[in-house]
Amino acid sequence: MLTKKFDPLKGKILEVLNHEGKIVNEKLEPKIDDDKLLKMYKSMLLGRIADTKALQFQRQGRMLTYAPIKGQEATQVGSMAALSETDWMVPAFREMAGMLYKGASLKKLFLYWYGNEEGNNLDKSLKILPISVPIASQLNHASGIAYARKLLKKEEVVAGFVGDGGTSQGEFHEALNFSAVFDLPTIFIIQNNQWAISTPRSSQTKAETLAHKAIGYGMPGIQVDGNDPLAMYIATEEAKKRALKGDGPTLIEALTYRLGPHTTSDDPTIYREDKEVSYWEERDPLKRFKIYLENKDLWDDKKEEKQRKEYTDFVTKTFKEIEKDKFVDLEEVFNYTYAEMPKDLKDQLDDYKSYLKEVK
Amino acid sequence: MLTKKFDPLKGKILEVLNHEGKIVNEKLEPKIDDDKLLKMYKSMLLGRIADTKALQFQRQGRMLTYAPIKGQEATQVGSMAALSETDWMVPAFREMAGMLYKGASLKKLFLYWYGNEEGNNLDKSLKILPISVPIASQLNHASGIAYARKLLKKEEVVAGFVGDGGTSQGEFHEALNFSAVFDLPTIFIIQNNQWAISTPRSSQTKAETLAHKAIGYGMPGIQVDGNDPLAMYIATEEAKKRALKGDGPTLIEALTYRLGPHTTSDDPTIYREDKEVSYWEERDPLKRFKIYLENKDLWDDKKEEKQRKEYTDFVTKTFKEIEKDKFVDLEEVFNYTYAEMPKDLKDQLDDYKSYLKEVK
Amino acid sequence: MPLKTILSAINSTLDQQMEKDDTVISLGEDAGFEGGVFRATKGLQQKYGKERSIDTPLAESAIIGGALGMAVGGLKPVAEIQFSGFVLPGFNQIVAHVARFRNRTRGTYTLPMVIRMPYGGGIRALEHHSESLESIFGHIPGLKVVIPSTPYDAKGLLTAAIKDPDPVMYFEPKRIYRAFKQEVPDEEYSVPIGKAKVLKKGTDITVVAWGSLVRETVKAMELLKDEGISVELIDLRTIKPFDKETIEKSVKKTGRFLVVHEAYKTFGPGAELISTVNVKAFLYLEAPPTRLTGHDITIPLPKGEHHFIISPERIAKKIKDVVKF
Amino acid sequence: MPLKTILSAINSTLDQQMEKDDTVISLGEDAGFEGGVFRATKGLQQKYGKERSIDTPLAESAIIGGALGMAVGGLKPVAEIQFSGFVLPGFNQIVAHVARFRNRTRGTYTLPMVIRMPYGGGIRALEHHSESLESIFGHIPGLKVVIPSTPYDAKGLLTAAIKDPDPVMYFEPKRIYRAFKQEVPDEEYSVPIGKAKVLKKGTDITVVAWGSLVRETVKAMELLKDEGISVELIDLRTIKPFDKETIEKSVKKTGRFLVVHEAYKTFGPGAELISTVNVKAFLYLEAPPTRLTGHDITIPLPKGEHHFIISPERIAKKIKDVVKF
Ligand SMILES: Cc1ncc(C[n+]2csc(CCOP(=O)(O)OP(=O)(O)O)c2C)c(N)n1
Ligand SMILES: Cc1ncc(C[n+]2csc(CCOP(=O)(O)OP(=O)(O)O)c2C)c(N)n1
Ligand SMILES: [Mg+2]
Ligand SMILES: [Mg+2]
Repeated sequence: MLTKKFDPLKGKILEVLNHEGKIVNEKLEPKIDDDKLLKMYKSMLLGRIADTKALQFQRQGRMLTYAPIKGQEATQVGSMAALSETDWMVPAFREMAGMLYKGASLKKLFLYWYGNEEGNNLDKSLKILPISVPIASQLNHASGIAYARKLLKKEEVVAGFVGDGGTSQGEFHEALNFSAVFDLPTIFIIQNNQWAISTPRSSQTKAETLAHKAIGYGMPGIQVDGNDPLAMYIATEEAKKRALKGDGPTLIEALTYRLGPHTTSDDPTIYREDKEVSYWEERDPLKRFKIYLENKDLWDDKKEEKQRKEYTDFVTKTFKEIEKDKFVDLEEVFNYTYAEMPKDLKDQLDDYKSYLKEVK
Repeated sequence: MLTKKFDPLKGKILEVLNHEGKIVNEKLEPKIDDDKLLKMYKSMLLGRIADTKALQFQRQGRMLTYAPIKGQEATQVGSMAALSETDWMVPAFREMAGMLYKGASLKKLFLYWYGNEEGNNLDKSLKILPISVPIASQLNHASGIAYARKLLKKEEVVAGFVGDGGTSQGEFHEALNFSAVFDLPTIFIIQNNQWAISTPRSSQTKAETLAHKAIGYGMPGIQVDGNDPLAMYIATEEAKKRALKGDGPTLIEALTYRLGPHTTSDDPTIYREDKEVSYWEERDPLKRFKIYLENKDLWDDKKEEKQRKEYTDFVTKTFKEIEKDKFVDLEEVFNYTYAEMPKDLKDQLDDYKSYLKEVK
Repeated sequence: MPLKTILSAINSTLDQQMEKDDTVISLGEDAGFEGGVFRATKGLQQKYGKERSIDTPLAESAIIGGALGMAVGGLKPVAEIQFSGFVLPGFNQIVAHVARFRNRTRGTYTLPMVIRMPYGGGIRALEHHSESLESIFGHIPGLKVVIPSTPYDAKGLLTAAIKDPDPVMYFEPKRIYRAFKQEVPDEEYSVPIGKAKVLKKGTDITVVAWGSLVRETVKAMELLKDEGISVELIDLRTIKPFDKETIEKSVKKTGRFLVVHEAYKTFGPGAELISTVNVKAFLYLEAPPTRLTGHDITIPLPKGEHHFIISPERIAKKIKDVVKF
Repeated sequence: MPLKTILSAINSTLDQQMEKDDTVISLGEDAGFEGGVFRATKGLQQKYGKERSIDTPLAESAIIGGALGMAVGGLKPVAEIQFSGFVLPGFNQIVAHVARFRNRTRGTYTLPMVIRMPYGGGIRALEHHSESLESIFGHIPGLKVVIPSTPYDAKGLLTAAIKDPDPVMYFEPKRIYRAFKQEVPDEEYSVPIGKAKVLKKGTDITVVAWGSLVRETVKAMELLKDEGISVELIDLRTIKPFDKETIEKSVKKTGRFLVVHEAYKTFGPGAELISTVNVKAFLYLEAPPTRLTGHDITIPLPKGEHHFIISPERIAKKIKDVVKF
């Protein structure tokens, strides 16, 4: 068992593909078919390009707040690739690449960052929950879904995401405990990107690693190189197996880094040093995965260039489309409060409509 | 260090005085002077007698809900005895014996169970916070006090109590993390009495022990025989030393048992077996402590009998006094909402007074 | 028809719904094996198993957030909070998520779930066991809030709440849990959410109450029976969305309005009802719409609780005052 | 006198209070080193050290419960919650403890503490960054709730809040954090908690607003300047306990009342003000006391927020409607 072999109490970290693109642990290299490997890489690349463009658009004042994912693509895609279509993803708010891998449309995802609830209206069959802003609260939803699917005898697992900062919240604790108590098929993935806005991981908790926290819930925990998509893949794969066997949840701490700002309204130069950023830039998940694919003859610079151009065009086109979609209809903002609009709310809507008519 | 020597990860439990009254670990026997030993025993005894009487009174319909402490006296008194007068106690609601040791008046404590806020109005110099009903929330107060006293350069520690059930709450998590992050002089004491109302410890968490939870906060944790006052004493003493050195909080899991019902409205026979209760009755903290004192020639049956009678009279007298004190004045229930009563609230009070006058 | 208390009506309704629909489940602290501290869920675990009548860890956010996830995952969870004072640690889940999931996802994810809890004072309880926080939840868009005052309505509203496609907060007036019995049909029926009930017709004053205060108001009317005041008594039953039409119709007839509640006065439920009456029947008002409420003080412990709890005498006096205005 | 925005007035007030009183401290997520996401606490850590300008872990219960403990331990903590939507995980601490400690201990333990947070919509923010929950806190006995609408009051109310022996919730209208500057004296001064301010005298209608809507109402009055309507504008400033006398006096003069708020309508703050006006000035009313409020829907994301946010035009129209009733 990986969680035994890479015991966080012994200071072990699971790595397969190192930052130079070399397999450092051959026995652990997963057998992923070529199509899937390419899909993984492409999702990471699309995520990266969308991220870059989003920041540009935002700087031009054309988009609202956006939470960049740059640097965290492997954590997200590596884990999601280990799941099936029937499995669930319960995101926080910085999981775009994982959502793309799981099939979310780029347009929807960015409709959200453009300030439209429609962006959360992902096709139900994708089994991706909406973005959750209140830190760590989504993990209780992950437990609940896992409970329901298990009771309904579905062979499904639920992956819940949270940040390093999120591990300080009470809801983190309650959710992990709940899942563990009922042996639920949940996989908790901490994207430890080292920062919670301006607060470094070291100020968040004295725990030696975030994986150590698993011990308090009697569940296995493991620290994984989160910039290594293969390590994330096998850690998640094992967690999934355990979950489906009825052996309960797993806590995966993915060591990664947020290369960009917290959100587009954040200036990270205030609180962190360039050399930290460059250290992690060398550990870029895309770089190493590209080398891996090249070594497998699945990828090359030409393909890369072509794909980048294609995605850049696609992203630009998508953003421009979104920009056209100007405002949300008045009815839309009232319609989804309840299945059926109560009379009083209908009256409020009608009042407001008559006001609009009058002032026109 | 005890927390190293009795590592919960290795299945170790700190014991000094076993249930037969024998010292099982001579090196660890604390040097407590005779007066203090007697004070400890007497507090336990007073607690036990008050507890017994309270249940009687309640059964006669003369008292409201009351949360019995029977069986948990050593956990409370052993730990409080290791602290100084200047240290703080932040109780949950089942710590009567500890509060008595620290100087709270029996009358005040039971005024509370008779339904009078005045029961929480303990002399400020005692440094005992009021009873806290919302499970685990008081632990954040413990952290805050510890923060303040440290900043104000006071050489004081804060002991925060919580039950085994309370470890599932988010606030448990947040408080421990907060104290650990700032190296606060806090001591967290879990009274693991095996049950949270009808919910057994095993349904509360999959953690191997509750002391394991310390690891998630990077603080030392230890499992202690909570029915052994000497073990509780030395564990707390060490935690206090560590706290005052600036080395931060400690988590003590006291293994004990609630011999009585959860509260006087609870019927434990519904959910637990007699033989479990008898197992723990053999491990009664008073029994073993009495033997220990007898072996030291500090106590004997005659003293016991005399003391029991004295306390029984004292408790009965106190309860009867409390019963005389009938209802709370109208002003009292309004007066403490703010330092100064806002005009509107004054109007509400006056209105109500005129109503009372009119109907008289 | 069997006679039931509010408590036994709740218990048998849960039983009936769990029997009829495998996706209905119950969860809460001590709510499984022992059937809850009030025994509202008694026998369910024995009948439907541990998986459908769940003893949870002691963690309200996990209960409510977990119930949300269960609803997303295809169940219809009925979560029990031990006392309404202990819903507070789960407040974030209710306000930030439960109330919003439908709107957040434009209807993709909906939450058929119920959060049940005993509420209100008058049972000589410890701190945090007596609060009436209905207006706080009523303020949050996306929630529905119901409060039965009779065994019949307890069943009908709970059935409606479980079948409702949206989350419903179901407050139980624990003071009258076992106060009286009423005939409750065995067959399934719903009391519609959003509809008040005129308990007694009258012409001089409209009095609105809910929960245990309905009973206290009936007692007040007894006290007034020789005074020649004709009271129209409305049991609000649903706090959000509440039934403006029934109130409007009544006040237009009586010209006088009194709302009685135990919740704190300021920014409390009565203020909303009064404001509504103002809009709907201003020109019909013969006296200022009035409220009789809990004082703006923390509800006292038992030795002072009588200063807070609203007696039939006070209600009677207030009715007279308003009629004489 | 220096010109300050609301934000800079808050910042310099914290600085002044921390300078004058060693027991005043500030804590919150990202509130130390970087000075908070809005920079309200900028420079404090650099000046007073990490121990007095604290970066906390990401945990609101710990921040608020911790602040309570600090107050018990002899400090005067000023806790920052990053956005009012994120106070919810700390709701239990506020309602179950902060509001009650004085009463629970019959005055032995008192809590001189402030909980600050930016609130309100209109800044094109993400979900949970725009709520207006003032009436929920106003409903809880033991809390005080203040909202400044100008830099001058921002300083005066914050000073008063820090010096108050009881806990004060201090809501900051972030939409106008930097909207305009005003002369703010350097010396220490307090604006009394519980006192509203008549911003403009008038005779036809009393309009009450607070926070960013004061400014919007002033704009509305501009729009109305040729209509011959004399508006009396009151900035409420304190939500709990609010200033009934000033409102009463005004409504007795004008006979008409409008309250404008962004908080949700039902069980919202306006209902309370209307009910108060009813009691205090019923016989003087020439039109039903009226409210213009946020709709009972979750405040929309930016692409729909304009349907929710209350414009000066809507306020102007409503004023006309009430005056013409
Ligand atoms: C309950 C709550 N408190 C505060 C915030 C404001 N906030 C948004 S993101 C964030 C930091 C999150 O850090 P982390 O969990 O490490 O995730 P990351 O942003 O690094 O992905 C904070 C404090 C929030 N969204 N929810
Ligand atoms: C937040 C909250 N939820 C529920 C309760 C109701 N309640 C009172 S005591 C208790 C069990 C506590 O168990 P534990 O922490 O083990 O303490 P013990 O009673 O055993 O001393 C519960 C659920 C409460 N007081 N507070
Ligand atoms: Mg982070
Ligand atoms: Mg216990």
